[in-house]
Amino acid sequence: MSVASLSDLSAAPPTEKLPPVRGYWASVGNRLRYDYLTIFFLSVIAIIVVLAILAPLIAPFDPTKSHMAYRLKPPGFRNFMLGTDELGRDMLSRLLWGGRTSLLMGIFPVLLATLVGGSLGVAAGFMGGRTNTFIMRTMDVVFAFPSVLLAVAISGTLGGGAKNGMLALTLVFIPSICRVAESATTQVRGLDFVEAARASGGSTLSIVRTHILGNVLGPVFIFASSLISVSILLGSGLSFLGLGVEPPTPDWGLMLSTLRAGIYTQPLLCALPGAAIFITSLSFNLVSDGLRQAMDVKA
Amino acid sequence: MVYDTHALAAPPSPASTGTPLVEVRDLSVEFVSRESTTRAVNGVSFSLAPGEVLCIIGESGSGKSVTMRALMKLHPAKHTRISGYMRVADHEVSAHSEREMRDIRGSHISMIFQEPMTSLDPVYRIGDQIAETVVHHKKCSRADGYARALELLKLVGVPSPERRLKAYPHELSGGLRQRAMIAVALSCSPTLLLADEPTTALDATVQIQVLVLLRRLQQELGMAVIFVTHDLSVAAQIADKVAVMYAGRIVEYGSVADVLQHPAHPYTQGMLASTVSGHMRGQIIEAIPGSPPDMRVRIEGCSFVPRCKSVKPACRRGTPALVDVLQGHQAACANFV
Amino acid sequence: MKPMAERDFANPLPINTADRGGRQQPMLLVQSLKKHFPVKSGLLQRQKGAVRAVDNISFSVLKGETLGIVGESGCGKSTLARLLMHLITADACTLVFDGDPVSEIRGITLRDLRKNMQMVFQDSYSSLNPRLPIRNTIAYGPVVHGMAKSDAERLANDLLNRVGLRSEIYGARYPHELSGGQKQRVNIARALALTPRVLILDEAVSALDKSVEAQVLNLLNELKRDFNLTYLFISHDLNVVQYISDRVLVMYLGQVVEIGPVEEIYGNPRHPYTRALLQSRLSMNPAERVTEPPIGGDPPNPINPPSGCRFRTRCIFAEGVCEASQPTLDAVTGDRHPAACHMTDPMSGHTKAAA
Amino acid sequence: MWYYAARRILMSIPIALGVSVICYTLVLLSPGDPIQALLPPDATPEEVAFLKRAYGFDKPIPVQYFYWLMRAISGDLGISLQTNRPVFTEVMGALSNTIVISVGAVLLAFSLAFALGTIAAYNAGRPADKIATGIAVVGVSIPNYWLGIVLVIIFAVNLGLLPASGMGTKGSTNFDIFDWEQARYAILPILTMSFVPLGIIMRTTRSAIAEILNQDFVQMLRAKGLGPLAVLRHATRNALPQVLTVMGLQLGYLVGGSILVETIFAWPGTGFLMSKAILTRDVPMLQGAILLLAVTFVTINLLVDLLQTAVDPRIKRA
Repeated sequence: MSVASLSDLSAAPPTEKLPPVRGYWASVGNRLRYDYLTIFFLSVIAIIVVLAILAPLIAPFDPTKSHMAYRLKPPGFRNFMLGTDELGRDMLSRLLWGGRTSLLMGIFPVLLATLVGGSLGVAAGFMGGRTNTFIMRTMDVVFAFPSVLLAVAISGTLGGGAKNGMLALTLVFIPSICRVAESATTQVRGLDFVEAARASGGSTLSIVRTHILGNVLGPVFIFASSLISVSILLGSGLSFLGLGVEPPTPDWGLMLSTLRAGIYTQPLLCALPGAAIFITSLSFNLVSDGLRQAMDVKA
Repeated sequence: MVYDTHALAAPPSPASTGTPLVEVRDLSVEFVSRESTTRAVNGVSFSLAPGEVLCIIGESGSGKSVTMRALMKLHPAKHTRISGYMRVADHEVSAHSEREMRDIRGSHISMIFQEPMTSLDPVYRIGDQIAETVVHHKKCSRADGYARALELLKLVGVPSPERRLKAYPHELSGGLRQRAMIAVALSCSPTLLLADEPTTALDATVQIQVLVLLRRLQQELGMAVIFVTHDLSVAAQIADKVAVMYAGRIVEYGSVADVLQHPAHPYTQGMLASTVSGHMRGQIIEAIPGSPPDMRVRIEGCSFVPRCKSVKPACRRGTPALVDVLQGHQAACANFV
Repeated sequence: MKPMAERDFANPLPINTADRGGRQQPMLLVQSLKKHFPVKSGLLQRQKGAVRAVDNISFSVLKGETLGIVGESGCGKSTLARLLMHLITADACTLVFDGDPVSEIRGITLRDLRKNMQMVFQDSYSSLNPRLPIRNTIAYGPVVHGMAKSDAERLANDLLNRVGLRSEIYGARYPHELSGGQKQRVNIARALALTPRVLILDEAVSALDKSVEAQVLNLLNELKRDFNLTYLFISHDLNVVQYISDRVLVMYLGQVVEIGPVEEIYGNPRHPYTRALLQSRLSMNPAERVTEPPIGGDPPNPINPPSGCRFRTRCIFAEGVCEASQPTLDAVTGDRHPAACHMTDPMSGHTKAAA
Repeated sequence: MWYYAARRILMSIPIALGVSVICYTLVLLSPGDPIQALLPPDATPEEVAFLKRAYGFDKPIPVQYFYWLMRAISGDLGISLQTNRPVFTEVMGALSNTIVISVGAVLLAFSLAFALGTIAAYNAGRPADKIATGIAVVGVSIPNYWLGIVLVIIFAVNLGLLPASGMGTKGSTNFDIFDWEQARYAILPILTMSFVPLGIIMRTTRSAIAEILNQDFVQMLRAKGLGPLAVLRHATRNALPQVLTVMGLQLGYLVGGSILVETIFAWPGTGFLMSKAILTRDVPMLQGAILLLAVTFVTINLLVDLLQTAVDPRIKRA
């Protein structure tokens, strides 16, 4: 028995072939590799981002320079590949430059809100009790405003401008991210491995860092990625109402609003910025869905 | 404790007519996904006389539940490949369409599950869930369905049945829920009852109540039962015949007394040896080493080889077939060929 | 069946030998442990009752023994484990660890208690962190207690080897790549990493297949001897408890109904509930079939349990006295096999009370 | 259950109070002196001081808030700077118009989304599912202020079938949705508004039903011999509470967030009102509209929660 003992104990026979070790993120990446739809839209986003970054280099005209003689011209008119707007500015250049503001309005508020809302949510979820009640009830109050209304209310009273607009969007997203983080944390906190870590004498901070964050970041990340598209829509909506970016800075929402006057003469021009918003928002949505599916690995 | 030593000698029943009620030949079930193919059941054959109780014993992943669900064609058609011949009474299940199966399920063949909490619809009353089945199969009125439901709750020994008819599943205790599920299954007097570990989730004192109830109902109603379990002592309590499954195959088959008291296959012997009892105190249990094989990998030869203590060269050559060890007691092991 | 063999190891792991009170000093002394979970309802969420999960429990655990704790679901055995580990706070309790009162000014601190007492959870999807390689999971405890990371990882490797998982193959793996039995070995290794003297095993083998359960039980027996451990073994499986325990404690609805040496409990049960529980075990012999269930009904809801003896609603011997007064466990002092039943107390007034 | 309902109603009071605090704070933070708006530019310091006292602006802020809250509860939300009429009457008048198109949009979206979501869940992974989820993702990705414009271009400008904007000659005071001449004006706004809730309700329905179809009791239902329709009946009944919650939220979002669509269609609802108030910096009007809309949103959520307790037997805590 003494010789055979170790092999008896061994949970796996030595002949067994084991698949390679693969961590969670590696297996997510592996699943994404075969999701062609997500890869396609991920590359669409990449192209939009690159175009927006390179706008100063590739835009054929100054986006704010008016050509008063050529107002509301159709695509392909002279050198204006996509036509001109109501002040005779080059549509293509404005679309390229507008992408910068729209993407910024889409991504920055979500990032900031994830940081703030995520930390609040993890804190509320892990501490529980009074801290939880205080944080979550405060969030409920902010949550009691429909998101469009809250964004309009904040930037409407504070006054327009890109900065106030982004601040408004950040405040709009904090409560929902906080809720997601809180519920994920509360769920993880009750699991046996967290109990085991507490039984090992781990401090709060060390447990959160080693055991909670890794399990909470996933759901928060998925949720936040789905908000980018909402943020783009809302941000452009604010500009559309005159509450976001101020003219003459090019922005898709603002372009849509000013081109509305021309729908009877050049309906296609008005469709362009809207289509840009739509495609960007759709791509972010589909990539977020793809991520959600890839990250839904049963452990 | 009262022992009924006559229970074993009991059911000669219609079995003497010769034709078995259930016949399964060479059943295989594979689950196909993009990444892999899981060969859950590999060529299972057995038959069952009317009024007989067959226990399929095996550990998790041995294919015992899959076999049973295949008999009812409950697996989602999209990812499942089923081959082989299955017949229950005069219904050739293997040839039936989904629509034809719907008439058989719940009437000729019915099934009870392991978890009564999750197996009953949480937002419908117990009475509705029983009556629904009766109305569906017997095409009777809802009032008749409810009358039958009340009758059934009495039959399965639910106290104050009138009140329980109106209860939601979460308002009942675990034992009562399991009784309610049995009532659903018996509502159309099936000739074959499939039971998937129906007592595993219950407490010991409740488990025995349900086992005694099931055996009483089986004898009173003359049903045949296929009972899936991982617990050898549950099988000892209820089975006439026993089939031991390992890695998707039946490795031993015979009467309950033969298999449990004179196990032939090394796996069955190992299972019995590793089942703990009090008089082993202070001794090392003769555990089967290792763990069951990964069903996604095709194995050459006997799939028990990596864990077996008596391996011969022949074991690695081909899959052993079930052969008679004694009259009516078969084992699939190269040692008996 | 082979006798237990003596073995020596390639990796001698540290054994905690910090014995303070000597052999006779109980390892763990639990007095009047109580935990009620409030049940709130109504308009203002006033407390309307309580789940009496653990209701005034006292017992001791001797050095080097295995104390088995049995009972049905909802009897409070898992709450008991978490209370002992101080994972939930008790309403009332005196806990003495090897002569040192816990969490008092002059006693042993909670941190030290947790170093000396560890817990193995039931194997479930939640017992291991899915985002952490198992080596890091095992090394976590020692690192928290100040061990250098590289030393902790070496220790984790040694422990993995010791529980039968080759560290070079399994160390870097994630829990979802392991089978149930392998995960449970990791859970055990994690508990051992702090070189505890007491292990609380909460349904540690219940979710495993029989053949794997046997392997883990063997492992537990070996580890107990090699690391000089004391076990609290919580399970609903009477056979397993009988196999592994030296003494057994039977719980019903948050209370201890009987406690005693294993042969006494199994050979000569004194409480009707223990008898019913033992009779509910199924025989492996098909010729011995039970025709009459030993008791009927489910265990009652632990919210507002029955008055007097909690078992009386299911007990065939229940009389007026059982409803009127609650039997106590220490009816006969100095008894090494007490039972909380009026029938065991000659003074109780129960007609069947032993004279 | 009644206790639960009463508790739920009590719980919404602090939320409503919190909402009022936020509304009040927003105005405090807004640039410019509120007094300035009420005064002629050449007012003397005495006149300024008099008005400050008259409006209570000399008191500490919590006291001012308390006065304001008391006035708000009694329905006094101040006077619009633009129209010189009470804000309360203006907003309430507009609210009914908003509710007409919001309810229309939610009913349209809900019936379509629930059906599509159920079909998608039942055919998970098949083409029907992919088409339905495709529609849903387009619904949530499309900027509805742009969709509105596109619909106007198609149906009003090119085809001339429907009016492009406004509410018709009879105006906003007594709008009758059952009169075709008037209902025509509501069609494009309702259609535009229904896209987002369509996508969201459908996603929720699909995931809720798909999850339920994976549960054990569905195996049991199939083992009882029930056909797909009966199984789906059980599944939808189980999914209903969850879907109702989302539907209620969407209705609230539409009532509160109709500003973009109403601006495009010049539909005289609360959103249009707010849009005008923003342009003219009519702060009392903006504040009053925000407060009333948020309170409406809280009320709708409350009603939906109460409805949920009625349809879900599992919520029965005494």
